[in-house]
Amino acid sequence: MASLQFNELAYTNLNEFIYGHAKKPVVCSNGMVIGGGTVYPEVNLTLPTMLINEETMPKVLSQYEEMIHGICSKAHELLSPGIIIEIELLPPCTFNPEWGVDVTKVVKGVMNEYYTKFGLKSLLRMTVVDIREGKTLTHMYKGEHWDNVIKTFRGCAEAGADFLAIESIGGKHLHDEAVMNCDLPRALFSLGVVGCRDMAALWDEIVKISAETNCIPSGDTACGFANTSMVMAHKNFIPKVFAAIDRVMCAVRTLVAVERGAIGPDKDCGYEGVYLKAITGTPISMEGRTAACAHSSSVGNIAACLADCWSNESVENVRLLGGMAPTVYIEQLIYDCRIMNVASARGSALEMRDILSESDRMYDPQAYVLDPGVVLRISQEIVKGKTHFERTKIAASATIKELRSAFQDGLVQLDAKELKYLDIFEKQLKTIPNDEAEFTQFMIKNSTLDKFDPAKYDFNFDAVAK
Amino acid sequence: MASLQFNELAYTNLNEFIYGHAKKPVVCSNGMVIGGGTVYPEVNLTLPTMLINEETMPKVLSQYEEMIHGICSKAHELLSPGIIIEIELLPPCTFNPEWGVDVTKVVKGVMNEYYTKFGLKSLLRMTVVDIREGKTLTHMYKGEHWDNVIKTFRGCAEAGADFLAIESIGGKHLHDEAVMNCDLPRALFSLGVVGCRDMAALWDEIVKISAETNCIPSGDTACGFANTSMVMAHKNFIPKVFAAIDRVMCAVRTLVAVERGAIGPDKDCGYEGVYLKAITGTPISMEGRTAACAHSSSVGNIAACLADCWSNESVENVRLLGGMAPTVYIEQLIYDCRIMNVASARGSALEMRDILSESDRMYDPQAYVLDPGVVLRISQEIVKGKTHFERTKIAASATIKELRSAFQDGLVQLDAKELKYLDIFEKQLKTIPNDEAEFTQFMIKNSTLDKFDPAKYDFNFDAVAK
Amino acid sequence: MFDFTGLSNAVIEGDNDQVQAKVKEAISANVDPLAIINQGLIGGMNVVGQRFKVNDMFVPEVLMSARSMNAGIELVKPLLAGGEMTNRGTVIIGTVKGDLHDIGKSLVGMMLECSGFKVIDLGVDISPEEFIAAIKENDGKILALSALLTTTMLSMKSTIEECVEQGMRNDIKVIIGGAPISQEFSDQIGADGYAGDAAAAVELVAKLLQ
Amino acid sequence: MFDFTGLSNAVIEGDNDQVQAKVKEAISANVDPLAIINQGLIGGMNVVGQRFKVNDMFVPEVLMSARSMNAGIELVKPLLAGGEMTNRGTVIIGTVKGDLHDIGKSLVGMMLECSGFKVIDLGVDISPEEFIAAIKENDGKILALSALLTTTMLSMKSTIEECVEQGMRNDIKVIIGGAPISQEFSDQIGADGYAGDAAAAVELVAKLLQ
Ligand SMILES: [Zn+2]
Ligand SMILES: [Zn+2]
Ligand SMILES: [Zn+2]
Repeated sequence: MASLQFNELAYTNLNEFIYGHAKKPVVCSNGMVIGGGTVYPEVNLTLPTMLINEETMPKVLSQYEEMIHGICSKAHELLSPGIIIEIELLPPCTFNPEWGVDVTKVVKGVMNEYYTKFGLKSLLRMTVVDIREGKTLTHMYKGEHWDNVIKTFRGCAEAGADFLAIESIGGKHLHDEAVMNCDLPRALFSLGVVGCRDMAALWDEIVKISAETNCIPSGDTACGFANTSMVMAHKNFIPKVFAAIDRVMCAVRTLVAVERGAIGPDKDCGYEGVYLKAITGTPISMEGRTAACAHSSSVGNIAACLADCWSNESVENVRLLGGMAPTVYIEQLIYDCRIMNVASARGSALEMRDILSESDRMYDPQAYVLDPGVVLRISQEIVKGKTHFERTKIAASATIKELRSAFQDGLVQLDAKELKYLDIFEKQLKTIPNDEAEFTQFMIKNSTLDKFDPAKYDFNFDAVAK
Repeated sequence: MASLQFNELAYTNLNEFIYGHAKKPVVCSNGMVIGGGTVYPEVNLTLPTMLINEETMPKVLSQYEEMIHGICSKAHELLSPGIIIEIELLPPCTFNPEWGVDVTKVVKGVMNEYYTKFGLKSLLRMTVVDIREGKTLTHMYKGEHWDNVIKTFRGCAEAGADFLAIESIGGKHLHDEAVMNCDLPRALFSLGVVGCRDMAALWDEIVKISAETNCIPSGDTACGFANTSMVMAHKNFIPKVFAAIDRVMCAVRTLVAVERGAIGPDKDCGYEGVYLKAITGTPISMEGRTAACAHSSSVGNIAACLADCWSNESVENVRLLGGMAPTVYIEQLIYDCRIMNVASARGSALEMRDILSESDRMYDPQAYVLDPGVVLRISQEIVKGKTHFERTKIAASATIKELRSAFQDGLVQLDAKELKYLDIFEKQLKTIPNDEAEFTQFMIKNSTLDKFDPAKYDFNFDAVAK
Repeated sequence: MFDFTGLSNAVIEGDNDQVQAKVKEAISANVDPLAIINQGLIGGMNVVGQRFKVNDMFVPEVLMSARSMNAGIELVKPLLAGGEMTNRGTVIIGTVKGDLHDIGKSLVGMMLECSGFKVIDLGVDISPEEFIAAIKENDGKILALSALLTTTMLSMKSTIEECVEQGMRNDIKVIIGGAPISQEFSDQIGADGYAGDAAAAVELVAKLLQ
Repeated sequence: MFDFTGLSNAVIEGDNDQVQAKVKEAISANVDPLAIINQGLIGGMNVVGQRFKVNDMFVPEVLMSARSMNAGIELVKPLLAGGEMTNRGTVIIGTVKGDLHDIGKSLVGMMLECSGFKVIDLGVDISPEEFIAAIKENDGKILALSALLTTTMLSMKSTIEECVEQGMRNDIKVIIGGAPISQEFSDQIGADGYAGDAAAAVELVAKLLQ
């Protein structure tokens, strides 16, 4: 399938690069426009402690029904101009596509009910879990795992999903190893070579299904990649600068979805979405302080600077004093969005954006690389690369350069250990040859089959060599 | 004891009436200044499902310890300039003052540990539960109930509490009846006559204990009063305008704490605190969107306009994906405060305040009466009253007038049923005589002893008649 | 046949005087006393219950209607033979030991009364023994327990256990509610059901008494 | 007496070449092979574990140290009589059935190895039967189960139940961890303990094996 080329940025003016507005807004059939000026809440929810199997499926479905009722009822009460609901399917609901379809039907049914009765506008993002790993995987693009992923996408789309999304994992095992060892070249191989190729194959299929089912191919996130680094850095297991560099490198991989036809909104947990927005103009979902229910964060406010949807990442259906947790979180998201949207209406959106950025930027390199100005500068470098490999490498070097000068200018705090690792990563980058084929050959030789088996990826070495 | 008189407002300039700044900041011994320019997070927490008794007390204490560890550790990690922790004691910990003292010791112990090890500044607000009700109550100011309340205050203060607070309930049963029947005169009697007298007696004692223990008498809230109305209105059980009027009437009662010597910060769940701040310059804690864990709200953002501390109201120690709920909520509060404080640092505090107000003001009369401009206007009327009775009556009539003109100007949405009740309440107010003694006599005659027993309050009818 | 519309409407309006006038009119017209109550008074009250449920009436209005209905019933009562008045079943309701929260529980009681159940409201801070005594004394069919604190909800469990010990667990259905309560907790402690609000409580009681 | 400081420091530095040089030096000096391992190599690794625990070292540094330690051990091994090498006990670790999360579990394994335990890491998506087989095969003393999904944590329960059925529950201590796991859940399913992070897991294992 044809691939779009993004060789210049969608934004040239920092003052246009802001939450709620995307250069290529996504216009939905119910009138909601993502990136058209309004930030919408996107609530994410999951099951409480319970098993999913044939027997428990009725209970599973009634859990989803209860959660969506609570959410829609609160959104109506608080006069939300519209909401997005994301369901990240759990593994059994992708291994058994019909279960994923049943979940979609139940969820969409309640959403439709609230639209009909109360006029509440809502959109459903179905995120299929990428089950292409584990002991029984035989191949990434054929066999049971692939077939179930594809069947689930099609089934969810036919059952009423508005957006299709995934957190794809091609090359993830290489990346896990890279994170544990802070091995930037290996991360680059995982993301810029293996991951980007996998994204192309996968997203061609998702875009095709979307076209056939009148659904919107929304986007991917590097959840299994940069978010692993983020969590590890948050626990002080690895340097924060690794996580920051890794985040920007992931942008090139996540961007492939759009190159193959995805149009957004990009998924919440992909903080690298800000780069996607800068380069392609695609609207994005982001998560920050109000996702503390799912994970602690060093980017609680700065993550909102460029958000077109604002999400809580994930919350279980447990009872809090104020009600069930998903209902509690849609309320918080709605109020968060009101602040941003009212600021826009008053002409203070830029000031609000800058407040959100200044809130966090200084304290963590992972926050610093989400600053809108920084995003535009680094993006400008990334698009100079001609291949995904080149772009990912540039992403890493440009981020290192940016962090170094930010530290010198007193714009970001980095302790001695972090600075030492900036040097280490710079040296690591220098060992990477300019020739992708040469690099690939080296990396494959130095990887075990359980981390990366080229055969399972139809990894055509000649194609790389070209 | 002497009573302070507040016959004019602490604020004459709307531009000075803003979050983080109070005319009479509270300077604490650890260097934190409440109302001195910085909004601090105030986290509130409670036990998960468990019994409190002699046997379970070790478990109870270890629950508190775990919660405070989680909170302090997160606050340190996120570089909070300081935090406030509020413990609302549960009934058994006031019925058994030594248990309340043990809780205080454990909590303060962990707070001290984080100050010593990491320099984390924190302040402890101990809120004693007002147990003066129930079948066994013999008298409001003597006997077992009163003695336990007083012992608990003293014990907590001696065990290290920085602030003493209470949500006192004198006259509450009258008010419950008033809410159920939307009976404004009865609410006025409960708040402006019985409640204010009870506050004076109770707060004289709390102020005395504070002076003797070098503790800060912080404040009271009308939680059992206006928050009952708020919850009832939120469920559409009573008109929202009742809850709005009731809220402003409660201000006169809550203010009595300051008249008797409390200096703040006033407690979070007393939204009427904004009137207290207007009239006395006392700093206040407020709760809004990030208290959705405890209750849904129509004032999620506007509640922050004038907040000097920002609270989550209450959250149980249950596990969410991102960690224990109290830890999750301190994170959210810290990020909320960063937004407000960074806006201040950038000179955008007023714009931020106005965004927060505009976010909610229009949609609910309860939100409208929290708008800073509205607060100053109504407060200006309230202070014209010479007695608590008069002031409470003025609070009601000024609020009705304000809501009516706001509706006419298109500044607040009120449906036909709400408007009808504005008329009803106006008529109810007109039936109230100007003479407090006459009014009191009438109300007592029309109340049953289970709702209000003058003897238990030492309610001296002659004193009223004077 | 007597037209009860006017009487029902007076109940819906909560117009005490009008209700009494219409009841007297019906009595003068020799209308069956039970019909006055069931079709006229309770008929009106059923509408009130429905309208409250869909947020079309406020609590004070419901209370006024209930008061006017009761005033009407008082006028008819002397004409009834003993024991002729029936209800849909007796509900014993109260807030459990250690908990002083009143209003939520009262609202549930009010709604149950509107729906034709007999309600014995024991108040707040009620021990298992007090609940048991009230069930016995009033031939209660439903025990409705309220709790608003995470630290008192376990008193619901003790109350249910007391029912078991007294050998009366099979004779009574136990329902629970309050802010910290969930269906899961209800299952855990072996209650017969959980209701999230007053309207749901009425439905639950009706279902359990079928 | 041989001075092990240089060797230990080389392990702490994760300097492979230096470790091998120092080990060879010690061997040439006829130092007791077990002392080279315990005092020199494992001694260094213990410092690494402590420093990691207080956030003074990163994971990649710990892994480098572990690799250099192992390289040193390989040099010494031929000098040891069979069975002479001991460890503090064997831990069987894995992510439970249906769950593919790998890294958290690997980190716990890494920290346990640093602390002198033998670790058998079965990987992810491990069935109760596979866990049981591994315990038997390796004489496991601790079974460490990981889960990151609310919908797979109940597999921990099935695994414990399988241990009971196989009559081996008393021979093994079961510890659990992962984002949705709490002490309460651990108590519920009858595990022997819960650890919130890798360092806590090491302490827990040490305590349970005392
Ligand atoms: Zn994700
Ligand atoms: Zn998500
Ligand atoms: Zn309160």
